[in-house]
Amino acid sequence: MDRMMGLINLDQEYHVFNELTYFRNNASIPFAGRYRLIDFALSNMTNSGMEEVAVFVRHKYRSLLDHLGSGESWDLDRRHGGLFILPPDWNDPSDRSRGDLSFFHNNRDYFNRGKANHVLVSGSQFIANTDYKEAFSQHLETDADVTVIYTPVDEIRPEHQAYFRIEEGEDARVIGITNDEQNPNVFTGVYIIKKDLLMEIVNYCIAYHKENLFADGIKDQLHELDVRAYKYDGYHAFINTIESFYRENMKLLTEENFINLFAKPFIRTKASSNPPVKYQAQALVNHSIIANGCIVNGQVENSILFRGVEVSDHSTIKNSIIMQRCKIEEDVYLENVILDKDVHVKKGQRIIGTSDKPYVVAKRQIV
Amino acid sequence: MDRMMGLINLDQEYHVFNELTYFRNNASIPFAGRYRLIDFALSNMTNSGMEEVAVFVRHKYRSLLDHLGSGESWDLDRRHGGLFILPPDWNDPSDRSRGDLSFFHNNRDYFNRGKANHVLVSGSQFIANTDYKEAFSQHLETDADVTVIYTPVDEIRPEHQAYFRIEEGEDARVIGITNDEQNPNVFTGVYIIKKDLLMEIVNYCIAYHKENLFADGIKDQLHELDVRAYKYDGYHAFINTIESFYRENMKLLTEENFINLFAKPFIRTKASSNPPVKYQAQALVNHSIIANGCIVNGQVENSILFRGVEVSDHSTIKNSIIMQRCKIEEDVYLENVILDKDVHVKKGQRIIGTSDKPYVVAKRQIV
Amino acid sequence: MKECVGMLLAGGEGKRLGLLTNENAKPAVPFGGKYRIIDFTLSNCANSSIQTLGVLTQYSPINLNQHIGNGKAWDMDRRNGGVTMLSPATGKHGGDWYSGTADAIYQNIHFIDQYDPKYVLIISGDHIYQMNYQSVLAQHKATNADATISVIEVPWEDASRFGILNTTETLEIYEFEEKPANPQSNLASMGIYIFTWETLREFLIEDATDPDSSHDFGKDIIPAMLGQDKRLFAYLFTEYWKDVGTIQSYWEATMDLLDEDSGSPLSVAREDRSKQIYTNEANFPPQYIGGTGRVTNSFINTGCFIYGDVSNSVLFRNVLVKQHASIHQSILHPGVTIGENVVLERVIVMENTEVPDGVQVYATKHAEPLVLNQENIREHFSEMEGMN
Amino acid sequence: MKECVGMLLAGGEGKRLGLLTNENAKPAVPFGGKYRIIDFTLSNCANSSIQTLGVLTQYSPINLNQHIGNGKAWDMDRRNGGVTMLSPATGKHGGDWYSGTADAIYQNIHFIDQYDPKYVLIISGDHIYQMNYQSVLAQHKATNADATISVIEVPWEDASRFGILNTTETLEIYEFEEKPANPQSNLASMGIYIFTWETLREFLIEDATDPDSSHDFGKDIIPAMLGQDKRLFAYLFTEYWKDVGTIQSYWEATMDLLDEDSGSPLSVAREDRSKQIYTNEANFPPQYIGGTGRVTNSFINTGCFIYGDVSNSVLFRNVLVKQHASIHQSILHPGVTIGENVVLERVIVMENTEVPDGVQVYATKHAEPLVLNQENIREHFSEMEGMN
Repeated sequence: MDRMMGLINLDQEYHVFNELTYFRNNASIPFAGRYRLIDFALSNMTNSGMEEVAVFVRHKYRSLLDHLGSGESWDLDRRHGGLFILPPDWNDPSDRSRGDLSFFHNNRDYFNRGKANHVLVSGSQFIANTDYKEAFSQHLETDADVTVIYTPVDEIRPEHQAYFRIEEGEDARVIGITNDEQNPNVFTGVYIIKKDLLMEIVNYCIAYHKENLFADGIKDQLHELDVRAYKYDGYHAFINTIESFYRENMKLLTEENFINLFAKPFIRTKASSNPPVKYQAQALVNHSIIANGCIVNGQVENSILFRGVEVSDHSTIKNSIIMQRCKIEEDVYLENVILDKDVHVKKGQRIIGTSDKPYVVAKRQIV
Repeated sequence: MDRMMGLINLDQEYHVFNELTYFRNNASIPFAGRYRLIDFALSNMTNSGMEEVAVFVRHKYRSLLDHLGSGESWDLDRRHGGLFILPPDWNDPSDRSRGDLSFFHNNRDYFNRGKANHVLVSGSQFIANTDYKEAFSQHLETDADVTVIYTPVDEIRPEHQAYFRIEEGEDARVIGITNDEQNPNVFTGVYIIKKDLLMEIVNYCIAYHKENLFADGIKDQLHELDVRAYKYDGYHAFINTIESFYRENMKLLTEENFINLFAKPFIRTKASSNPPVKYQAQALVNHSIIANGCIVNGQVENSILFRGVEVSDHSTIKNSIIMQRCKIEEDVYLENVILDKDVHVKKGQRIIGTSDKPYVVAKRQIV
Repeated sequence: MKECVGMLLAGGEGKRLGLLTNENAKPAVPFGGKYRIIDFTLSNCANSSIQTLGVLTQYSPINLNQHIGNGKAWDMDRRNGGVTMLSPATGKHGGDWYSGTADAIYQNIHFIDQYDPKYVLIISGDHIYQMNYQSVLAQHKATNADATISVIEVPWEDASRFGILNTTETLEIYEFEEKPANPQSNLASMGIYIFTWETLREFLIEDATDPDSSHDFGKDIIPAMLGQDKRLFAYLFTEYWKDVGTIQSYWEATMDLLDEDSGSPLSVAREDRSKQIYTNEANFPPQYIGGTGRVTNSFINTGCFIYGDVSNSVLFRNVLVKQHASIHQSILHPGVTIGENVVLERVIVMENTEVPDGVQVYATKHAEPLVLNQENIREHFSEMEGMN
Repeated sequence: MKECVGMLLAGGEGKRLGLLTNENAKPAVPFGGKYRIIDFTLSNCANSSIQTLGVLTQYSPINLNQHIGNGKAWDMDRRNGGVTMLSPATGKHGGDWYSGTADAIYQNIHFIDQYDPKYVLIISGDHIYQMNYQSVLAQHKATNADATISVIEVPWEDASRFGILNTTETLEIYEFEEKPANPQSNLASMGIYIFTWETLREFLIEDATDPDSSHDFGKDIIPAMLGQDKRLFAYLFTEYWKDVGTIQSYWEATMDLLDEDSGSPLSVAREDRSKQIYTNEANFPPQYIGGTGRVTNSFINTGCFIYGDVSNSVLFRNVLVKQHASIHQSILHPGVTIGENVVLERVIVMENTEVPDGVQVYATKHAEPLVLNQENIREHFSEMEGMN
């Protein structure tokens, strides 16, 4: 029986998040009121029926460990398969591998052990609510070595720069994987590959001192392999900068986008035990996404409040993203602002950023 | 209500295990047929009613992560409290802490959050089946700042060298923590400390550029603190060298020792789904500890077989430790040997070590 | 051995809750925007470190079983102990319906014995309150009591509607009176007991053989204990406590949640982490408040979309309130859809009900709040049509 | 939506297992050194990715409930689906005892419907075998069948003791005969069915209204389907399969485990990871074989201490065999203690029994093996005393 396992490779993800990644890796960045970026990749995998998911982590993954726990929230707390967090292991004296190859090298047993014969590889920065079953069917029908998933973008923006572009020929064959900035067919970083082939490519890359599995082992070997393309054209976002992070959060305040991303099957995240949102007498909330545990007694417009935020009376929050457990005292005015977790804004403060460049406050500050 | 949490600090543990720790840290070394060293510290904590245990890990902890999983085997898969693996986190630009202090520094929130007001700190190399409730009662009754647990040893051996010795005065007061090699009162590495005080000592150590919480913050501050001693005199072992590892395994083949260490409440370990041991027609087994999943058709004397070992007919195993899934073909003779996991011994081999220095084969070798 | 085993009586049918208990056992009725009634008692157990709990049901209600599951939400998925559902059928060849509260415990003596506890806590699953049972246990031990009964002071004029305990100044109980005409005390039993198991066990066995007994704690076991000079003490509870046995009290308890001075659980939980309320968490997206939404003095749960006016109300998950709708002093259960121009006041709308555009339903101030479901909404609608 | 929901009939009392089922439901009887009989079927489900399973019991046996728990051992602790215990009392106000296998499924139509499955797998919990139900399902789909019944070839001379399916060469079933006097086929039904749910659902509803029906799959549903020209196929199973319905067959199936050529599950599981057997793991120390122990041709579980002679036997956890004892062709359940100089042959000793020093109990070669528990051991002992 053909089965896929998931692999979320967080090594070598390109990101410019400044304050937001001082203490966490990019996969753990909060998004859309109650999620972390990794929830999308992970939920898409489990919603596609995968029962086994590995995550390659290198740096700053303590908050990620805490978020993922036993994998229970994604139904991945299994005796067989389930969720495996694979940190690097530098202690093999015979290890010559580099870059993300060292993860594969050090976890070879893990890959050999599982039941799946195909691997779906993903990063954490392509955000969508999608089901990979259809892509997998195409992968099996065409008997492709590799099926890369791309999405056509309406407008080429800076966050797309980091991604390869896909040139598709007949029968979905990939005839080019390029850095052509004019090509709107952006590779999502998601691809399906035969597991045996993956391990072969790993061996090749290590033998030839390569550092990047996809770039060196697949892109540069394109003509040796049967690589096909699968087009995803649903709602999506690429998030790898503060600007794209802010813009994509704001886009969700349009109902249509919100409903597109949060259709069933739902994206799953770690459960919390927050009570429902409490709106008090002075609350005036419009066009906003509010997570449980908030207490709102001020004006909130076109903004996102994460879990447990308190907004006191006579305060106004506009076009802003307020992360977990921030406390906004009375008479505060915030516009085009991102507050990371646990920020405390004192009475009477005014903070105004621009819509291109929001003002960011790192976590646990008192301002 | 007074509560203890557990902390297993694997940083700075002294060990000389050679082959056995190429690919794992010392806490993950297999012991007594189905356990890993860390199972003893962890089970003693949960058997004492602790509901929250943190583990500081620095290197080679992948196999430890795999072993501990969600903590379920120790009933530590809890929403509140439970098991936390705390790897180091090197990314705080303001971090001036060194040695094991950096773990405390980086996980300050974690310690502040929990419900416990006392912390029991332990390593993984003191092996016993004990209940810390009595030591905790003494700690509370004497209102001590710190209660150190020591054990008197019959014979001072090389493995005791790495441990401080305790000099006890009146009312269980500790009047000296020394390196006096003639003192048989060996510190077990286990102590109970008030949580608030622990965090104060952490601050002090970091401020003064210290590297070792116990040596710098407690031993050297002995006269500033109310430190008491608690004597444990049950069955125990200190394991930090191949020699002590071998000797302590062999000691368990004496029924009395086996029963002392494996009395109720049992030491818990990760569950596996191995079938019962299968003894075949030619089996001749005496004075041995055999774990489930083994298939035995040869002679096994005074030895320990871990899970899933196969011993073929006309083979003899004497005074040896054979770890998980080793395969011993026909006509093999092993004496005073340690085989790490997955070793395959071919037909007709003879390997003989000495009782002082067993012959060790690293994992996955074919010999 | 476990020091204290909990036994939660969750068998109440809750007939006085009318439609709300038509499809649901009373403890499983939704309450407080995301909880079920029994969550408050289960959370008390979690917050009191009661980790071995038998839940007694009169039958084996599938939604209650599924809600509690393995008890993980309350950290009761323990290797030894944890939560066990005990229906009368859990015997070798099935058993009899429990004939009273004491009989329910009697029929599960073997369950309790396997943990060899020193104490047994007996509670029920249909009250809204936050109590640390360890405090009761501490008093029970300190007084060396055979039984400790939690009590609450009720207004003197209401005392004759309760089971009243007459005590000495040290709170030692010398008499129990069920609904006394002339109450001598206003300390009403809350139905929360701690017994020393050895003593209770004897009384249960004796009571079981008495053909005249109704096998009830209040009516039979407590009087019998008093008759034999056992030590019984009252534990005085002074915080928020509410029985949600009727539509009116269910609605009032919900309105209490919105009043931050009422001391009701959600406000307390916010201030005090040791009093949090836990439930089996669903996984819905956060709520979306549209451009035309207006929400004040309300609790709103995940998955809601609000385009209308909501005030002094509690909305469970996945509720849609369309434009120009106005919801006041109402409770909307999960999955409710409110059409445009709907007006509701003092109304409880049951799970998954669709309220069509333009429907207006009010309960007047002193009347019992109205309960709407998909069936009776049509009646209200056609009545209204008739009126116009 | 789930493609296939499993329904496991675990209600058998197992009367022919005598003492073994006195305190235990048949599926919960210990088997194979560390398992219970039902583990083999549950492991088949785990190995076949059947992750939504209803377990139907006639009552709600507490040891079976505790053994299965939340299904974690078989990876069935799933958020959506997983394992659900279904006793007849799982209705609004309890229900009737199931009157037949088909009635048991009929009474749980709502349970199945909530997963909206295309297929339903019906199995029972009292056979020892390893089958991948996905292979049956694959054949079911390939033949576009309404029902697929697993069959095993039995010796022709035994065929009249079974439910026999008469098929065409393509294994399409045209007739079902319960214990035919003159069998036309030796394909016996194993009681393992896959049905297309939509079809089965109709037949169940129709059957439920038939006052003359015994509500049994073999006797009623299958003949009714054949009568209406539905497509029914046999799935031919050729591996190890054993009914453990009697003491004799229970003992034989145990002895099969020791015979590596019998194809019985434990040997197969060792070679093939996809056929492992899972159970709720206990946490005992490894076994200790003393200086005087001698063990051959046996399975021994954790926690045992062996100082005597053990051959051709299966020992469950925590068994102590003292010096000079001799155990042959016997089965010792958990916690058994065998005294010095005890001799047992062809004996089954039940949980926690202490066999005093010097007791000798044999069953002769052709007699049914003897079952010992703490009560009847005394009789054997005093008989023996009388003999000396």
